[in-house]
Amino acid sequence: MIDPAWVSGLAAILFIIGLWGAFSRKNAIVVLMCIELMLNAVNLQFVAAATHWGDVTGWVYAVFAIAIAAAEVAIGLAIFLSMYGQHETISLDEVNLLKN
Amino acid sequence: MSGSEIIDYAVLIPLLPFLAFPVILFLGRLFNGTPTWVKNVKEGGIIALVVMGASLILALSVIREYMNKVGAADVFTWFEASWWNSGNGEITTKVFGFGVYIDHLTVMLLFVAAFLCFLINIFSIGYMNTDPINDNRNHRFYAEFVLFCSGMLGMVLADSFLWLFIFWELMGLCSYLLIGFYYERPSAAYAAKKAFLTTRVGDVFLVIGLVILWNLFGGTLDYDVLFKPDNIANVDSGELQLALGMIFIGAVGKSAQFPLHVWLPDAMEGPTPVSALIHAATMVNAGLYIVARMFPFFSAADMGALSTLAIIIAIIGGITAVMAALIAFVQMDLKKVLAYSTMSQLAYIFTGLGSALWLANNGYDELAAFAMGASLFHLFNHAMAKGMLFMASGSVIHEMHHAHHEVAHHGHGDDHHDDHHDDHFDAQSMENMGGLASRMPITATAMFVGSMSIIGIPLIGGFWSKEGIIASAWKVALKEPIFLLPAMLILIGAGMTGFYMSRMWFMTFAGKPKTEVAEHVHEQTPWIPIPLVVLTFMTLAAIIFAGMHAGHWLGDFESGHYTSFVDGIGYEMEHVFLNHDPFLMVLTYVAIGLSLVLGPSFAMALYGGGLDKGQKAKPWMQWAIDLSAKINSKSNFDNSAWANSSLANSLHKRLHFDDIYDAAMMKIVVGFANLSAIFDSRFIDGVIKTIESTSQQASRRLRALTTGSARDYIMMTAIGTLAIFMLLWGVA
Amino acid sequence: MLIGGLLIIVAGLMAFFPSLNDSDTTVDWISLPLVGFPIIVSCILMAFASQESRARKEVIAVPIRLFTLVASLIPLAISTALFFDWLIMVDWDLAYNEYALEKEYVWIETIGVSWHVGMDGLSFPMVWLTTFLVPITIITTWDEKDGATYHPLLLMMGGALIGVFVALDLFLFYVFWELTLIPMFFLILKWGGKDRRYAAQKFFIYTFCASVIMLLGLITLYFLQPEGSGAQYGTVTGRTFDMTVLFSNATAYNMGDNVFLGEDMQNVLFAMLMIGFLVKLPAVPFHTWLPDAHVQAPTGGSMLLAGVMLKMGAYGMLRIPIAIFPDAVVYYQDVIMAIGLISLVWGAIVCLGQTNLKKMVAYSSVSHMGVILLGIASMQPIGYAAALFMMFAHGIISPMLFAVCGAFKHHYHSMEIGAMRGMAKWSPYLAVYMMFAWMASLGLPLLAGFVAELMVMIAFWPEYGWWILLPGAVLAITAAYYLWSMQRTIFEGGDEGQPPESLNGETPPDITLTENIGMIILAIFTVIFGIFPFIALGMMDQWTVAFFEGVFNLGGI
Amino acid sequence: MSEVTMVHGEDEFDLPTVVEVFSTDFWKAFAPETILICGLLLIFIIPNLGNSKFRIPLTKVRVPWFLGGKRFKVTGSPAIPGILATGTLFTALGMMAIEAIDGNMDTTAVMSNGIVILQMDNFSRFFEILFLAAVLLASMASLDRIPAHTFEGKKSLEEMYDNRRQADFYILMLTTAIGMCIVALAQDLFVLFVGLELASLATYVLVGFHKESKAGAESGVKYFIVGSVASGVGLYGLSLLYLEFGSLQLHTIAANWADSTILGTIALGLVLVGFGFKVSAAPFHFAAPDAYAGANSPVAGVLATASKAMGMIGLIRVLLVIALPEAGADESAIWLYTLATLSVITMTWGNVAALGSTNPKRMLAYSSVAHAGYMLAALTAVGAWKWGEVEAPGDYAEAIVAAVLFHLFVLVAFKLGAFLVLGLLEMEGGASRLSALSGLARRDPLIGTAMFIFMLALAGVPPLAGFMSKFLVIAGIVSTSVGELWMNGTVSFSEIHWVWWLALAMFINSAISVFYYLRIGVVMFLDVPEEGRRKPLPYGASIRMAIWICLVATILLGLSGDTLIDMCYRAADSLNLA
Repeated sequence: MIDPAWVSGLAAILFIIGLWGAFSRKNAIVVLMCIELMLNAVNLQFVAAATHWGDVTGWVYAVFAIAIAAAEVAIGLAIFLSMYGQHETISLDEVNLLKN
Repeated sequence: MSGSEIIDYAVLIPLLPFLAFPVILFLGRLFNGTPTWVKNVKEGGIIALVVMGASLILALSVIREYMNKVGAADVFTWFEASWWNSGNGEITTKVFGFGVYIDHLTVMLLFVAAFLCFLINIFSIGYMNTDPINDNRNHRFYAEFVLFCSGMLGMVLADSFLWLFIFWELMGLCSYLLIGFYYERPSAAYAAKKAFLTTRVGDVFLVIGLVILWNLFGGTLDYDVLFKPDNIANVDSGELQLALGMIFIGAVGKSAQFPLHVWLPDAMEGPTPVSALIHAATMVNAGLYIVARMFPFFSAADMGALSTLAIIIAIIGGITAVMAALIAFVQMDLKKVLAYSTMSQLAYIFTGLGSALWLANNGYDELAAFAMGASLFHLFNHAMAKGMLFMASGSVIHEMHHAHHEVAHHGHGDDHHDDHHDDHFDAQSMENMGGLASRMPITATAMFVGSMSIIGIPLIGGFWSKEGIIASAWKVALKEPIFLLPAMLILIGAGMTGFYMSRMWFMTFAGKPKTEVAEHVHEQTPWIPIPLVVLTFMTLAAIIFAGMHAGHWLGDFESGHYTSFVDGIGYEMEHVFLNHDPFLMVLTYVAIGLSLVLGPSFAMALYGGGLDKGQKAKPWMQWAIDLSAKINSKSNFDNSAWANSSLANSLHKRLHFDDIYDAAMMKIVVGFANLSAIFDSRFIDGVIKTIESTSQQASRRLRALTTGSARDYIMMTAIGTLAIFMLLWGVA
Repeated sequence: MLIGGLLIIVAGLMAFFPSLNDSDTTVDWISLPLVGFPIIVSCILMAFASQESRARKEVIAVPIRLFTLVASLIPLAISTALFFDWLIMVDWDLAYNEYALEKEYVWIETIGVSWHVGMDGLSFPMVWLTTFLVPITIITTWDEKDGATYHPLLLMMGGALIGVFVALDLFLFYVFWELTLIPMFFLILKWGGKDRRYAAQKFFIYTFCASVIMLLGLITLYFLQPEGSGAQYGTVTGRTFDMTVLFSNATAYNMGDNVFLGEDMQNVLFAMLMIGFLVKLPAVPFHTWLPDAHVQAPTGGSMLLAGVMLKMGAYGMLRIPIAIFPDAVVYYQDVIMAIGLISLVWGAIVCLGQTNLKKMVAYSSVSHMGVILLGIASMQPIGYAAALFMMFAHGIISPMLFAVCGAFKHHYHSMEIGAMRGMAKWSPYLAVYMMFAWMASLGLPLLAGFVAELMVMIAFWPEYGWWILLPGAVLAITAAYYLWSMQRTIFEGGDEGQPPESLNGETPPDITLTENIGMIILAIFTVIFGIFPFIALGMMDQWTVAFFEGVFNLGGI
Repeated sequence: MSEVTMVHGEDEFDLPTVVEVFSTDFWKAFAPETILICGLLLIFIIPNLGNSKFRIPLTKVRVPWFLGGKRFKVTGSPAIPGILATGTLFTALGMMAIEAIDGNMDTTAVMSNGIVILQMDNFSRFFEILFLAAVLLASMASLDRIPAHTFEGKKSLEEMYDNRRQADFYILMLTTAIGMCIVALAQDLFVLFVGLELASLATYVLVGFHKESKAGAESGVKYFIVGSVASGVGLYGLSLLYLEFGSLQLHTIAANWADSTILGTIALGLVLVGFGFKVSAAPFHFAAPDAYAGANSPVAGVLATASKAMGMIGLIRVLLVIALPEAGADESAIWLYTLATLSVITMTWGNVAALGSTNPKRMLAYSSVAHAGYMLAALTAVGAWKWGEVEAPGDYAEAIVAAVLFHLFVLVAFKLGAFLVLGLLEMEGGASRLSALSGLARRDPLIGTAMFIFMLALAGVPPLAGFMSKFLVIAGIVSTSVGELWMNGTVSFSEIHWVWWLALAMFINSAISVFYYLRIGVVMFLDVPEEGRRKPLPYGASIRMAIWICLVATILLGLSGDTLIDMCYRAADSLNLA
């Protein structure tokens, strides 16, 4: 069995990649994917920790987290759609009417 | 003091005029222009006259009662305040009250003030109410006039330096109002401001002096406490000298002595009764009064501890005496000559007081008493004479106005009142007068007598006191060499007095009329001659007062009294021109010679001359006119070199004092003030404004970070996360 | 009829005399009649007026004004009755930390806040002054536009100011302290001059900034007090905002060589509290809000601002920091003196450089407020009494100064010195009032301002000696700028006078009847308190003696 | 009241009554929340009621089914969802309030498999009341703000849009409320986060609700993206906590916190970010101004009040319940400097940025950032006290927490009130320029005065609620910094704890803030209304009513906050800090 520490490390790397991607990419969809990556890191972490502790709650947490991620994707895509309807772009840099 | 004595009513003397002030003002506002008000009440003049008469009667009864003793009465408590004594840690409540205090000094000044105020009031009714320029505002004059009198009377009667100061300031206010009576004239406005401000500078020092005194004497300014020799001996005489010095600066301002003398000549912008009031009867005497009040300090303080101050007083007096006389040489304005003469004569009194104080402080009590007496007697004589002179000059000016009006009326035939302001005829300039002796006999007589009194013609008025002052000064000079300076100066001044007073009289009354107007002058205004006549007799009666040993009584009323007229005259004579000390005796005759012979002779030579054909003055003046005509024609004295010299030039400019003060005020003080105002708004307020603008700028910068791009926001979140890690890590 | 009604009210109040000074009295003469009533009435009137249309507003302005005037006369009647009570009937001989008409109600019990009001020799003159000035202000500015809200705001201002003076609870004090800002803010904002937007905000923010620092000091002080139990103490904090408790704690602790809270803490807290008060006073260099506020404020606002609001600063100083931290006062004595002298001299000098009449008068207020600081720095009962009397006298004189400025502006549409010459010709009444007010302000004897200046100088000398030349010089400078401005307005102008250009050739009018009434009342009282200063000074002296005995442990004990 | 004090002194607390999920006691205890869920379901169902019939299969019998078909006139009215939502919220709030206002609540914990999921106590009830009050006011206001049009006469596109979205809007509102309630009740950090996500997801949609406008769509996107990242970071922190402690139960973590490794600290930092976004602490606040500006005003008001309070619950739970060092430990909490720095940066940033802002909604957003800073400062002070030296450290902590709760509560009154006034202005056009407010006092004196009073309250001018709250917060900070020094008799200034300077920073900041709050007043009272805004304001009975409620609360809670302070103290007490 893989040592949970390795999994945690992977989760950490995934998380950092996700975070990095979130502010380095312009495309809203890609950013959303990065956020999903972060949430996936969370899931991985939960699962690893649950294994580490031998505690079933962690798996439950992971399932919940997946559900949250799914809801987030659904809502996010809907919001992006409406943004596209108005701004006709999904580049986050170009959507900057509101500032200062 | 028991309740029924007259002194309990003494407070009414200043109170009546004080209360009359609002009454006249209010009634005047109400009835202005109605026939009754103008004709019967003389626009308030009668009310003022009644009030002043009542005050005079009261004053006379008080004087009669208290001729030879000290009286005091508490009238009311102004306020109380508590004082913490750091020495014993106790808090005591001090009373700032008003009361009446009467001694010889009070009595003398009370008489002068009440008497002259009454006479000037009579004069004013004649002078003010017949001048069309005063239409509809005479009630203001009378209201301010009574307030002024109230100030003077109150100051004299007050029982503490505090209330002395309060009335003193009241007079300052009234002089401001009265000098600025013709408010529409810029020159009057300027003169009023100048008078108030200059005296205010002195007053500031006076207040400081009083504050020091208050602290020195453990919390009181009452004469009762201050004049107790024990109390005086207990205080630090160094600080006492400083306090008295400060008070003296106040007196310098009020009595228009060098270097705060600049306001007085300008104060002639006021109506002539005001000039008479300020420069003769009241205000300028206040300064003398307060210096005379210091006498007990000098006699009770440590021997010689206060002599520096006495010397300073005398020197200031000496300098002013000569300086004012010099400037008076070149004045052409009748009233200005009198103004400078006032300055000069007051300076004499200051020198005399300085001598008296020096003598008192150095243990020469007898001599001090005489010097004091002489000084105060001179104050009396000068007040009477100068009051008369001013009223006489007022009479001249008034009649000149009338005459000018008549001439102008005949000349143009159509116009009414307006024209006599428009053309620039100066009714006060002596260059427009001449030969009035026959046309205005009463006025000329009064002026004649007054001038003689001021010059010090033997046996008339000022002679008795003036020679006494000179003698006293020299007596000190023999003991204290530095006193030679003032003594010498006033000796020279005696001769100069003789010159400028004679010059004034001869230019005005002798010779031929210099203008057409002067030919038409004649005495016609009612009320005006009354005070002139009264005062002529008062001036001539100085010998009687001398006989009543006024000089001695004023100086030292507690010791022995001379019982007979002869004794009195003898005492005065002895000190005046029959001095035991041969040096002093010679000196006296030099002084008499200077003032009697040299001064008038020069004046006659330069300005004398006979009257028109057919005009004849009264016999007691005619001889002088004839004499002057003779001297004038005999001498070939040419003074044009003098008249055009740079000295004369600067004398015309009053020795540049006004220019220097104006420059100092406008350039330095106002300049600094303007700079300060700029500094205040640019820098002090600028700091606030900078804070404001900086924060706005910071706000702009900070909001620029909110770029509008969601990516940047995420980046900031990430950076924030990192920062939190750093901070946590730093602590852990 | 109005006057008759008032007389009846006063007479009715007189009937209560014997019970008025009784601290057990069941009648609360302060809370509702003096504080609550004006504020509530004005709120109702303004709410009422705000619902009317623009056209109707002009119509209802007259009854609202009248009503406001009557409403403002009621507190005046009460406080005057109390004044007479003090003067004639009973001697309110109060020791330190004793108050007349004291009333206490629990307000916010969790943190120990109570509605605690009472008056002593420090506050009572100011309360009377406020009740006196509000109707005067209303009368003087009778013609102000939009009177339906203007006059109620003045009334509200009065209520809030009285609240400051009667509060015996730190929290309550602060609440009223800030409440006074709001009506004044609106007075400047809506009725002010051209730069009113800037001036109103500056006024509000500047003083607010200072008072929050003061509040921090108060809160720190609150928590440094010992815990206690009792009705005044907070149920959860265990501390109290009650000033009387605070004072008695401090006094008890300060006895002997002890120092309440320790010297270091005293000095810090004292400085924090003083900042708030010094800005309000205002003292140089915190004064720059004042000229802006005054120049822009409407006449009524200026009158109350200069008349009472500035005194809040001096009142607060004497009421709180000085009473609690006597050792800090000694520690900072020279600093206070220096600030006072700087204010005095700087204010006067800047006055001399002004060309705007109102600005000059505003700076003269700065100068006069410096006198109060000198009185405090003198550490003499007479100096403190002088500070109190200065507050009182300046409270009567400065409204008159501003009333004159306001009338000048109102009738001649200009504020420049020298725009008009020979005012005495056109407008004799205004000229007389101007001269009177100016003379009173420059400290002419027998007018109210002189007494305080004299007393301060007397108290000043033993502590600071020849520095007295500076206040002396200021006396002369004050005379200089006042005389200078009079020379260029009242005097001169030749026989025809010189009306200001801003009138475009119209004949300058004299002042209106209401302005005349307002100013003459002020003038009369200036004279009354100048000739009979003991009326007010008596209680002030009593208070200072009690204060010195209680706070500084001096004198009788 | 006196009882409560006694409880502090004796340092004892009630043991919770434990109930199982869905047991009878559970329903009793959670009746208000149940009503909310029922209301939510009703909004789903009632607007869809119609005359449709259901044919029983294989028969010709048609049974009325009522769902779908032609809608009934009453139930089909577009106004129904709003009324339903408001009514539901009102009922739930009423039930809670009656329970909570006087008397100590029983503490009820919900257990499932040995895990305490939810706990009902004074603290959670207090916040529930707060959330429901905020959402209730917002939904009341929205009744007019998003007006429901009857379908008679002409139909404009906008009206169509409005009507179509009525149900959506109020469903989201209620969802937000439910999510927030879960946050308040949660005893498990993960449950707390689930609730947070529930509320957040609903608010993302609410913010972007005006998808017809560019600003609406944009604000939704930004708020969503940044919010998701923040919650992702927070969740990751939770997973690390779980890794460290093996449980996300609050009490378990709190008990083991003292032994935690560096991992715990890292996790704490990450969780701070997650909640920091919710309270809009700098530098996580960037999306907030944009979101407020794009959202419609009542929603922005909810974000600024309820949503912030939700974040605050998280912070209190994490920092004060979990990470607070034990009483008697000699050190201060490890997050002390972090939070102090954060608080000063936040309040200064918020105020300075607001100084020059010309959009009233953005200005209010920045001001809400500043208020977050104040509350963070207060929380810092709780951690600051050297717990070993005072007799009853819990009292100090409690005082500050109570002050924070008070502040959060009264924010609902005046901050939401201010947003509602802007909402009233939005009914006749935008409210995103300062000039929109110009002349408001002249157009409608009462509304103008109300707005001015809200501004004064925000600035902290007595005697309004805003002053009381700021006062209490500062008093709390000062009381911890001063502690029991008074017992020494003499105190040196250097003995006072440095958190005192946070109080000074707060004061300086609130002094700065006066500038921009006052500017609103100046604009309202001085300026001339802009073109097109000369007429009187639109009427809007319910939004006005909501504004009046806010106004009355602002004034009353300032004049006499005793009841609320008591409530806050009880709530803080039930955290059992000590």
